[in-house]
This record gives sequence, structure tokens and C-alpha cells, in this order.
Amino acid sequence: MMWASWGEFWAMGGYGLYVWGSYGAAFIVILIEIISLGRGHKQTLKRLKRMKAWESQ
Amino acid sequence: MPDTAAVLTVHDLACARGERTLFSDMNFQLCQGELLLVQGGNGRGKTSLLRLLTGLSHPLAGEIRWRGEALADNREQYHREMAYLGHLNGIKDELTPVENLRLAAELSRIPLSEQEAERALSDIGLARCLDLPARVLSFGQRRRVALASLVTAGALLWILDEPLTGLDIHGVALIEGLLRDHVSRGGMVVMTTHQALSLDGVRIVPLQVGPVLTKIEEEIECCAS
Amino acid sequence: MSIAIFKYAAPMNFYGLAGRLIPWFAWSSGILTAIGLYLAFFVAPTDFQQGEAYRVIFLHVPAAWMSMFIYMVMAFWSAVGLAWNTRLSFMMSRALAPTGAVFAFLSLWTGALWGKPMWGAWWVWDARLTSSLILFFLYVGIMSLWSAIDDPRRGDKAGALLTLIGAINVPIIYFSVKWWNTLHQGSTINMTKAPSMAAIMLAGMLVMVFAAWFYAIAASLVRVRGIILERERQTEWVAEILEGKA
Amino acid sequence: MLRFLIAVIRRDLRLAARRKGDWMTSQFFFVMVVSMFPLGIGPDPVMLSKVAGGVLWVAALLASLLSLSRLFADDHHDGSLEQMLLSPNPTVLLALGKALAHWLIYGIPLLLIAPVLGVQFSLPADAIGVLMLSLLIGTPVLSLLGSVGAALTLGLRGGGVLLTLLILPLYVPALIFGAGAVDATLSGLGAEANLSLLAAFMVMTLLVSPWVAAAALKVSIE
Repeated sequence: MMWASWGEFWAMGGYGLYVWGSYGAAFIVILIEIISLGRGHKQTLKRLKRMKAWESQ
Repeated sequence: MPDTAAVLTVHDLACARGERTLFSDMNFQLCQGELLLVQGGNGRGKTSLLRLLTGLSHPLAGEIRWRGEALADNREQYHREMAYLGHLNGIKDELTPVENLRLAAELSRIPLSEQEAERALSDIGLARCLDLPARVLSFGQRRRVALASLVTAGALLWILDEPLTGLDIHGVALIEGLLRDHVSRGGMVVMTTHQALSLDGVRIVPLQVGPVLTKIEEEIECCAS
Repeated sequence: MSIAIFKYAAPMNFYGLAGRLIPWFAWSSGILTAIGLYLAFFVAPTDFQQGEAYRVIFLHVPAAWMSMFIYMVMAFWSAVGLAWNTRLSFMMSRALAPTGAVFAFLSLWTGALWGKPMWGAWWVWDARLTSSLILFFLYVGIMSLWSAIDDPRRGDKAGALLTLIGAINVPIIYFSVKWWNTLHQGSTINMTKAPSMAAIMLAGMLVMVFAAWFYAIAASLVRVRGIILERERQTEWVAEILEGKA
Repeated sequence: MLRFLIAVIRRDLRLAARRKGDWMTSQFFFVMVVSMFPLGIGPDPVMLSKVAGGVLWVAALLASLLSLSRLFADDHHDGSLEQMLLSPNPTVLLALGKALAHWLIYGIPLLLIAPVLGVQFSLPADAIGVLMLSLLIGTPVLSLLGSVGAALTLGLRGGGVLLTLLILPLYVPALIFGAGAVDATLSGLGAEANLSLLAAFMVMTLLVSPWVAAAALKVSIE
């Protein structure tokens, strides 16, 4: 194992801000995209159902 | 006697606007010396059909043939023999009617001298305002400039989208005369109109787009769709 | 074999196929990411020059490659769509763009965060960073064109044309930025001299690249299914699906 | 064939002559944008001469984008674009003709105004000469790529802003080589390399963009 302790791991040799800044941002952005994909698909289904209901009246 | 071979033929044409199919499996043909009168309620696809015939837009399915060849193959020859008058007049406001006519002729490679342009315009009743910029003309007068440019184009097939809108009685009578001359000389016309036309002696081929509606139903039906 | 391909060119069949593929790509992307991160943080040695900061390349390089690769795939689908007028390829191109833009943004963000410890500045006008900034603008341009056009048919073709003329320009932009960059700062600051790639580092990076690639495929397949439903809502197979998911 | 191209160019020139207002606004926009920079950067001549190439080129980009959004829009609005598309001539010539007409109307005047502004930025004579040459070679690129953007955004709401968003990234090589030519002469390196690359880029856009613009017109007019 490279790191003596978790503390050292987070410190990342003093560059913690930059390394975790980029990985953190990447994690957040990808998470946002996954959530928006899921929600987008549901919304499309809901909207299409509503339009179908409106058309078939 | 114009030959009776069908010049314009349409095979099971289908057209859609956005995701809605307007009409499908439409078949008809038009020979020289005939006028195709396209009828149907608003929003049924009359204008879309005309734009398909001009080649500006592409059909969902089916094919349009001119002299036996598909439009895409002989586009240049077809456009030389066809003239289109849509809702818009295609007139530049900054130019005078004479300049507009000569410009339109030049762009479709037809020689048109100054005198010929002036004669065409005075024939159509615009003798007084030859050198005014088109901007000052009324809608009806601008429509006549577009009609003059249609006549000078000397095309075999006229495609007219509600040419009578905005014209006074003299204008309507003028157009009926133009249509009669054109068709009797072996020309072809595809047109839509909501006003009654008195075109005696002209072979009219009716074409219905969408369901046949009585007067009252027409308003209700079109809003529900 | 060719009949099978065209079978999936029909939106209905492709919808089902995509549905079956998504879990595979999603899971493999997740596993590969885990392996990649493990390699990046727990196996790769500390770099003698840059200390721990270099570990950002395990994220920056895959993001930069993917943003370029996805743009080329979009250009391919656009060309196919324009040539054979297959609406499905336009839909694929539309589905890929957001993920491409996300990767372009990530490559800029990680590039800046890597530049700070290495050269002491958040933003360095390095040739590759600048051209991925311009690539990001191209993505934004295409997506805004799509959103500005309501008619799907026109939107597809207009977007495809813009993607193609963009694809022709991307190498020229990269060349001109490289030319411009070397003129101004000379070659003192140079990203091409990547740290000597120990085998482990290269392996870690490749795993991350595949993880990003599978993620991009999974994300775009989900998006393309949504677009297919939207476009084919008049058909009865979509109606069944809508009832099915009542 | 060529007659149609010349007819389109002559038509646009005549229309522009009749409506001098639009032409004037574009030129004044160019002058005003360029004159704002010294107020922002400061009057120091050494600094101004260093940024002159870049400022003038960026202003040329913006001025051409301003006038490009109406390249096809006016004709589309009154129906003459449809009539021209229905003329028995290839659409590529129409797109090329409109782009060249735009270049003659809005590109060349930039060339004539640039020396005056170059003096304002205390550029030496040879740098002004290279600036004019780079503008002469570069402005066709602005019009040609811009005509593609104008055709794509025809009839869209917010078309002008969208056009800028789409086409500005594609202008980058022209900006780099154009402005670079001026800097190269200032630093004594000689601008042949930049100018030849700019010319190469111009020839490429001349070959590519009319076809793309014609396809975009057919798509937009549908």
C-alpha cells in the first residue's frame, strides 16, 4: 500500500487541493449527468403519456 | 393541339409536417392544357403539397416525375419550365417594379429588355407606377408585379398558392384571363384558392386534400386536429 | 450479416437493442473506473518530478481524448446521416453531444488544476488546452443550434452540417493554435514531454480511457432511447411501451 | 453559369447601394469597437502597437458577424430567396455569389479603414501594409464561413447571436494567422509564413463552404 495513513492519502503530498479538486469535480459532473439522464428519460415518458392521453380524447 | 401525354405525374406521395402525417398515397397526373385545382380545409397540407411539387421540400414517401424523370434527376430543366408564386411575392422593396422584373428574368437566364418589362407591367395595370420603389406599392399592386414576373418567365407549368388573395375585382378578372390564355396555349397550372373562379372553357382537374367538409364543419374540424 | 445491421437501423429494433446493451456498458464502465482509480492511487508510484500532482493525468488525458473522439464519432454519424438520410444516425449524433461537452469541460477543468502545481498558473495558453477550449465552444454551438430549431428533421441536418464543417476545422484549429503557441512562449512550457510513463501509469490510464469510453456509450444510448421515443411517438410500438410503463 | 454568379453579386451590390444605412452601421461599428480599446488599455504607444493586430482583427470578425446575420434573412423574408433557389442554376453558385457580394460590400471597406486605425495605434508603415494584406486575404474567410452560419440559422429566433456562437470558433485560424502576421512584422520575423497559411486557409474555405452553405440553405428553406 502506498500510503502510510489515510491522512497522508488525503494530503496527497501537499497537492491534495488539486488532485481532489479535479477528481471531486469529475465525480460531481458525472453524477449530475447520470441523474439528469435518469430524470430526463422519466420526464420524456411522462410527457409522451400526457400527449397521448390528450390526443386520444 | 397540346399532346395528351402526362407531363407531371405523382406516385403515392406522402407528406408530413414535424411528426404529423398530412396526407399519404396521393396519386395524380397532369397533362398540358389542364388546370389542377387543389381543394381542402386549412392546415390540410395544400401549401405543403405545392412546395413538394416545386422541389423546395422533400416528400416523406413517393415520387414526383416531370416528363418521366424524377425531380431530383432533372432539377435544372424542371426549374426552367416551372414558375412558382407562393404567399410571398419575391419582390425587393428597394427596387422599382421594372428592375424587379428584369432582375428575376436575369436570374432565371431569360433575356428581358426594358421595353418588354414595361409592356408586361402596363398589361397588368401598373402603367402608372413603373419607376416607384416597390416599397410604396400596395399589397395588391405588389401581387401584380409578381404576376407580371410570372408571365414574363414564360414557364410551361405555373404553381400558384392562393394567387387571388388581396386582389380587387379587376385583379381577379385579370388572373382569370391570364389562366385562360396560359392553359389554352397548352400551359399547365397547379393552384389552390378559396374564392370561386369562373374559368369556363378550361379543363379543370379537381384534387381533394384531406376530408371533404361542408361550410360549418370546416371551422370546427380544423381547430380540433 | 448485412441484413442484421439494417435490421437494427430501424428505430424500433435499435430501441430494444440499446435497452439490452446499456446495463452491460454501465457496469463495465463502473468496474473499470474502480480498477483505474485503484491503479492510479494505490499502485502507481510517486513521480520524482511532480510528486503526487501528476495523478490528475489519469483523469485529464482520458477526458481530453474522449472529447476529441466523441466529436469524430459525431462527425461520422453526421456524414452517414447526410449520405443515406437515416434518421437514427442523426439521433446518435444528438445523443453523443452532451457527453462530449462534459468530457471537454472536464479536460479543461483538470487541465487547469494540473497546470497550477506544474506551471504555477490556473490557465496556461498551451496548444492542447486552448484547442480543447475551442472544441468545447464547438460542442456548445452545435447543441444551441439543435435547441434553436424546433423541426427535428431540419435540426438534424443543420446540426450534421455544422458538425462536419467543424470536424474539417478541428485539425486546422489545433495546428494554428500550436503554431501560435510556440511563436509566443517558445517551447519552454511543453505538455508533450509527459512524465516518463512507467508501465503501471500507462496501464492505469488505458483502463480509465476504456472506462470513460464505455460510460460515454451507456450515457448516449440512454439519451438516444429518449429521442427515439420522442420521434416515434405516433407509432403503435411506442404506444405499447407507454402503456407498458403505466 | 458564371453569368448567374455575376448576376447575384451585382444584385446584392445594387441592393446595398440602395440601402446605405446598413453598410454605414457596419463600418462605424468597426471603427467604434477599435477605438474603445485604447481607452481600456491606455494610451501608451508601445503597448498599443503590440495589441493593434489582434484588436483590429477581432473587430473585423465582429463587424462581419454583425452584417452576416441578415445575409439571407432579408431575401428569405420577402420570398426572393425561394425564387432564386427555384432558378435553373445550382444553389452552390447562389451561396458563393452571396458570400462574395458580402465580402465586396463589408470586407473591402474594412481594408480601407484599417490604415487610419493603424495610425491611431501607432503602427509603423510596414506593419500597416501587412495588416491590410492580411485583411485582404482573411476577409473572404469571414464572409465564406459566415455564409454557412447565416444559412444554418436562417429564420431562427435569436439568429444573430446563434450565428456568432456557431461560427466564431471556426474563425480562430484566420484570427491567429491574420493577427500573427502583424505581430511577426513588428518583431521583425517577417510575415510571409502567416500570410501564406492564411491564404491556404482561405482557399480551403473557398472550396468547402459554398457546398455546405448550399446544403444548409436547402435544409433551412424546407
